[in-house]
Amino acid sequence: MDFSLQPDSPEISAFRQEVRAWLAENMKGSEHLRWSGNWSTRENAEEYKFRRALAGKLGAKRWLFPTYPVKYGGAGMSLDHQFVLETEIDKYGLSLGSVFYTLSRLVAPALMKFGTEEQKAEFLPPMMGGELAVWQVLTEPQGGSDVANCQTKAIRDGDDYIVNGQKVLVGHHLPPDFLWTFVCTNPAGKRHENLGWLYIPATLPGITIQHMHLMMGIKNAIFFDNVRVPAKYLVGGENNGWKVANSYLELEHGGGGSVAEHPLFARLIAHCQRTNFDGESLMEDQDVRDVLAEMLIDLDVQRLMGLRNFWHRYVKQPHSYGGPQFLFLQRMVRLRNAERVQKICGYDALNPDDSVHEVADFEYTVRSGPGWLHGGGTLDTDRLIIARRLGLGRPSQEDAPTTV
Amino acid sequence: MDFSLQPDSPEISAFRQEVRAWLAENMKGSEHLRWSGNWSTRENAEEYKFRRALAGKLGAKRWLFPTYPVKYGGAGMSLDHQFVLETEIDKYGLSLGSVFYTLSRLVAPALMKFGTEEQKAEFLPPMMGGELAVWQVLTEPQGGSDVANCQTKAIRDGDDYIVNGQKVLVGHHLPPDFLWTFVCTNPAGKRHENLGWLYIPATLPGITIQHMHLMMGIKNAIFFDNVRVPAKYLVGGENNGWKVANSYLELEHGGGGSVAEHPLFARLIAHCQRTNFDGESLMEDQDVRDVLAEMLIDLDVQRLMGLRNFWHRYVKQPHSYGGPQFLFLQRMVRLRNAERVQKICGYDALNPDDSVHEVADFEYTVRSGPGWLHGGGTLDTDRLIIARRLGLGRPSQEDAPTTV
Amino acid sequence: MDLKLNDDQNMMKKVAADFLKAEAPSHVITDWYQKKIAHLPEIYKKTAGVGWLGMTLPDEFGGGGSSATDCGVVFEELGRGPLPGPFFSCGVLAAQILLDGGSAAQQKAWLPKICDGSAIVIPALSDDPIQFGPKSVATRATKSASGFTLSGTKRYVQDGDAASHFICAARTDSGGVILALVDRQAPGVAVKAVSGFMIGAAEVSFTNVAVGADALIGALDEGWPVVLAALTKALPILCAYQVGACQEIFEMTNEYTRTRVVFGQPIGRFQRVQDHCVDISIHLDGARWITYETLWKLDSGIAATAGAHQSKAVASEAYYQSCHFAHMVFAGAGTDYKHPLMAHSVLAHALYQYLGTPLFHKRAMIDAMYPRKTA
Amino acid sequence: MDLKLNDDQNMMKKVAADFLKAEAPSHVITDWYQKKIAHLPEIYKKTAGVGWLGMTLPDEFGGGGSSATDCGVVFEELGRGPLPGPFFSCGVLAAQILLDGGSAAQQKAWLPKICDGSAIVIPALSDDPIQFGPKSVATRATKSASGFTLSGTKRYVQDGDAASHFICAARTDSGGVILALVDRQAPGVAVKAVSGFMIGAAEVSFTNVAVGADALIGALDEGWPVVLAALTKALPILCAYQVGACQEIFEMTNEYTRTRVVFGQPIGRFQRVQDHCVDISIHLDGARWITYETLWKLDSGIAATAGAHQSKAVASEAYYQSCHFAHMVFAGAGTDYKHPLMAHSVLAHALYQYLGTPLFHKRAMIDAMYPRKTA
Repeated sequence: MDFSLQPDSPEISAFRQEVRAWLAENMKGSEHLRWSGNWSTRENAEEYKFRRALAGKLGAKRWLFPTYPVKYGGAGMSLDHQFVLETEIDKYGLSLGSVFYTLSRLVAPALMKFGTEEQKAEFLPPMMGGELAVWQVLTEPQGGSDVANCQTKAIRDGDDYIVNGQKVLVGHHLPPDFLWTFVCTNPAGKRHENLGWLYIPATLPGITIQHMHLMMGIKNAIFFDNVRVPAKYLVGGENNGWKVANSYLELEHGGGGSVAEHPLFARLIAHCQRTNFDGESLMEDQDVRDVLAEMLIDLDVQRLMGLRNFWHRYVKQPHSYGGPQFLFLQRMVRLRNAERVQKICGYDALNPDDSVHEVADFEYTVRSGPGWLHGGGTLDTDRLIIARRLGLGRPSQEDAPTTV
Repeated sequence: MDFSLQPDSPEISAFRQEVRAWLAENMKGSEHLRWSGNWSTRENAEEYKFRRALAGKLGAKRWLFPTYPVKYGGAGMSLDHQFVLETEIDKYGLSLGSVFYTLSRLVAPALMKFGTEEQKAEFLPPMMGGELAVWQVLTEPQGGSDVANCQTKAIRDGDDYIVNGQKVLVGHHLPPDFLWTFVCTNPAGKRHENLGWLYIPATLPGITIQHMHLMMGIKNAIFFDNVRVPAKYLVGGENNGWKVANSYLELEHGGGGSVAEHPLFARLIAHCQRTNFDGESLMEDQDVRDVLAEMLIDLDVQRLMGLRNFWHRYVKQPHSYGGPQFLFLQRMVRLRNAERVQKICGYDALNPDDSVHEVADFEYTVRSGPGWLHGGGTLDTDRLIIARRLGLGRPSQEDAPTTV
Repeated sequence: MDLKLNDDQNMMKKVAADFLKAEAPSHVITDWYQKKIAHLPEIYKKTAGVGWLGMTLPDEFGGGGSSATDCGVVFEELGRGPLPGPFFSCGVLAAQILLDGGSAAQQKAWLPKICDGSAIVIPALSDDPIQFGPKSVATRATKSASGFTLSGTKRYVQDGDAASHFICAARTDSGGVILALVDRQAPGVAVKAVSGFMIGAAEVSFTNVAVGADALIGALDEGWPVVLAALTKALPILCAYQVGACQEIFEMTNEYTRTRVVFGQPIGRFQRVQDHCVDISIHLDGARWITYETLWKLDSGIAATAGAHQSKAVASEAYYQSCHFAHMVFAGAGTDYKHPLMAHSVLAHALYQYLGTPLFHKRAMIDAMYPRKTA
Repeated sequence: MDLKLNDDQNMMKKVAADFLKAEAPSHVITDWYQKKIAHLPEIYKKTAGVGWLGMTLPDEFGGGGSSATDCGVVFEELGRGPLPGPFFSCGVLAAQILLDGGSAAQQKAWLPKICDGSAIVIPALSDDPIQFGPKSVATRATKSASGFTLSGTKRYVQDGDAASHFICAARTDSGGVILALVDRQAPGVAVKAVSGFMIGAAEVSFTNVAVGADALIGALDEGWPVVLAALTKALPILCAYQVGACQEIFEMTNEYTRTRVVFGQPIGRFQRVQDHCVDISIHLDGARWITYETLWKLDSGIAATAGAHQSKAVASEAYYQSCHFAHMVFAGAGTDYKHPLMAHSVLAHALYQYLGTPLFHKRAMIDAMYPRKTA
């Protein structure tokens, strides 16, 4: 086995130097924005602007989707190059996914697999160039975890679909360019055979976006009121949305894997080293050390499961239950870490004021513990999927869909 | 509210003095047998003999079933008298139930409610006199938690039932006088309407009892091979067994309540006070104190839930979900305490040798944590019943059966 | 033994429930919490009228002379709201500190004002954001000609912004702790709102604040034992408030399992959803019975120090965890600040810290029962 | 990055699986555990033939020169049994102690014997039943004319009864710890079986046992650092054994959810049963990947002390908890000593203690990463 994330062929070493220098240059002056617990931790314009700009610069270098074909905006590079990019940007607490403020990371692969040549040519270059903010728009108020029970209707009318319905709990504090969504294209059709995927310009008439103020920050409700979407934006063909979803959602559900180190632990160590109580550094306190030990174990297990899934994805042998297992663990670890941060920092853990300690993200960690118990499913649906993949109580095991 | 277990009318005070003196006299020389984690902790003849003899003596004084009618072997006393007896005997780590080595404590109430006058007259006096060891014989290898799926057949043949089948996981290391069991009296009948309760003399021809060596100690498999049981021993009438079960099992399933203090905590404190590591008593060790604090909280919650259920039972207002909630909690607390005892005592917690420390029961505590995760159901069926009693996902809540 | 409420208590419970229904129904409270409104002066005044401020104080001071259990019954209902305001911090804890440690003159001057709501006295004890206890008292009390000069910052004072006066814990030059009654309007006192994932806390700073010798509650350098004694009597009432909150969460969650339909059936038919509710039930009932047994001990003259610490550990943990389990059931909908669960979720995080975390109180419980040789 | 086993490792894995199938199938192992048979001399000898004793030792001593990962792969298969015997305690840990701390003469004398199974050297380190570590070394080593006289009792020595020799940790008059190689047949050495809810432990007492100066492994009073160094290399292999055990439990539990029918359907259709399996999966995979990453670090010359402690904490906890979750699924049937789960359940309790509990290793992990200023 080899857990090393640093391939060391001369060519790759040179590329790593190049990436490292480029990042150092382009991160200059924005070090304080290195990491947030999530896109929307801070909800300030400065961070948004910085990240979108960085995505654009990375995209211009074709480094956002390095292994994708050149003609679509990728660089046609090897998996080793992607490792380099992921691991180097991870040092800034970012990832190729999280610089975006968009879900292109999930959308582009699905377009690659299911899009027509025309769709690819139109959508992929600006997306891989980091120019677009795309939101995934999935959850409906009635459906909740049951995404197949989609009530947003898209009825064919000439060259358009007329879309009506509502989605909730999506996006963040600043508006998107495109929406990527599940619609019911055949209300009379059978479950799982009546759905379509649509790629919808966010500026079309009839779309209203309203902020929702949530525990984790701002998200949105989106209303579609007779929105005319060109039929050519249907991805994967008529009534084929569930198939698109299947390979696509596995990515969101943990199957994509990750090479990231979670920055929370290092930040907390730094905090404990510089904070005293009763004349002694918190790092010398046995209670604090015990909490840190538990946290480190959880984060290491999470890191390794992410790494495992990443590896399985890229050798094209999807891990059967690895995706939902990672997601389930991640939710539980986030919840436990929320409590741990409060145990270590006390009231300060509830306070996002930067002047208290440099780490605004601690407060985000506390509220995102319970806040992110759902999102792309719940603890309960994660376990439902794991059970199917393990074939518990069933004669056979369900395969993980091949991710895109 | 009044949580006091000591009623203090002059009559009751005098009775308490009498009980206290009687117990002091009759426990003399057997103090080392005061408490075991369970009937079968020690599995030695001395303890068995002592407990059976004590049950006989208590029975002779009509103190085993103090509130029951005199004609059946009770004393016709008040609930206050029963409190006195329960609380005084609890000081020896025993209870009116656990001195028995029998399940008469569950059987007698059911006989009182469902038995014919003839059955009561025959069975109750020796049972309330503490003379009989009665086993509950419920679980079948195939049915497991699904007790209604009873495969042991009892087919009417003249004045007898002919019983064939097998029960498992019952009793203890020394044989019973009677078996109290669920049988299928109408194999063609509908589920829940095809069952009967039988009271079976254990010495009838065709009954074979085989030891099973389990984590928690010795239990048994019982085989019925064309056993002829007089039909007059059917309790509750033809095909009425599920109704008997319903009110009866609530008692086993926590609804009976308890006034007991769990002796484990006090024993563990004593152990920590007399045990040193690195020159200091374990009681001075912060880790040990933290574990003890968690244990105390769990045991206090368990005690209070038992007290609540006891009170609800005796005021004849059964707590809707209290029985299975207590049982579920008890199983989880037992599991956590098993781990806690090992954390405090280390390897010694795995060692039942009396010479190591006086507390043979610690080792029993460790193995009964996982060992007693089932018995009268499982964690999973406990929660199933709680959910029904709470009416989760249902238009109405199921009542707890009135206990007997 | 009798584990039910008596008729009077059932009446008090109903009065409180009706009060909330009329003055502070759930959607209104939800809105207050979203707007971080932690004190409603008008409602606070009205509760004085119903006799909920200083409920356990003797008649002579304008109190209700109620038992701890009576008071717990009322606070349980308030917790269902959860009604925000300094009901506990002033009406129970500060009142108790003054009753236990105040001079006759102080009692006569302040307790009636607490009872009629004209003074809101708020304890400002710990300076440190992490730990509760005498070690975290860092505000200095320097001896002056007429008394003491106080300097320091209490980073998180629950209900600090509602205060008209503070009971400030401060450390003297000899290392002891004093309690001083300080007028919020006194020169050098500053109160700053604290934002974040909590409610009701404010930063209270004392900059060379002069207090007279008559401002001292309790003997010189013997302030902390006064706090401890008051906590034993007060904490179980705060716990009853948290029990009520858990009860409310339990009921709203159970109800949701009946009405919310996903995958074609009410979600309460799914075992996983059921188990979240079961977990709440255990936290709720554990907190309930530990709390009420402690209240009974207080009313019966039985030693209750360990029980009070135990109650706080169990009830704060129960509240915190019950919110988590409820979030598992409500999922996205429950994270919206428009949802009634959010008020609880935010408050539970603050009360987890308030007057000591569960770990602090577990240790205090064991220490009360089995004092350490080496202390 | 490459997270699969290589061809050689797959082969080793198959050889080990076949060995177990032939020599120690599950029902036979179950029977051994019920009878408390913790060492099978014939099987032990056979494993020497396959090269599993001293697998990681250099060729020159008769070892296999295998990587830590190779050795882990084999031990994972043994753990599936769980095959009893001093494979780890002697073949890995004692071998490593001698390799790290032994003189050239000692290595030459003992390592080949460990590899061919003719000597079974068992570390006897802690005296205390609770804690592991240098503080729990209480056996005295009194200076004698020719070396030392050892006196004391090691209450729980894993695989103690299988030993031909012991590596005894003892405390000298200066307070340091020495390691001494002691013949089991030496006058004053007594081995007593220990019964109870565990397997493989024996009480080993030393009553005025004379050892020569040449019996010392490592420098005078510098014995414990030798143990620590050896643990870093050895523990991950014990962890791999526990990972195999968890894997076996996971598979047998999953299979049972398919074949066991209650309430008219396979129990695996019940969400509660599914969740017990999910919980096992997390413990298993956590232990697996932490362990294999640490093995990879050892093979790659990357500092692995913290990782070794972390592995032991995680793998022992995983084994212990996986048994609990499996018991929730198997219920009554799984508590019968005739059921294969029981061997695991008993062993997991013993390994939880062996060479330090999870808490001990969590602290050692953090201490290795962030040394305390005050130590």
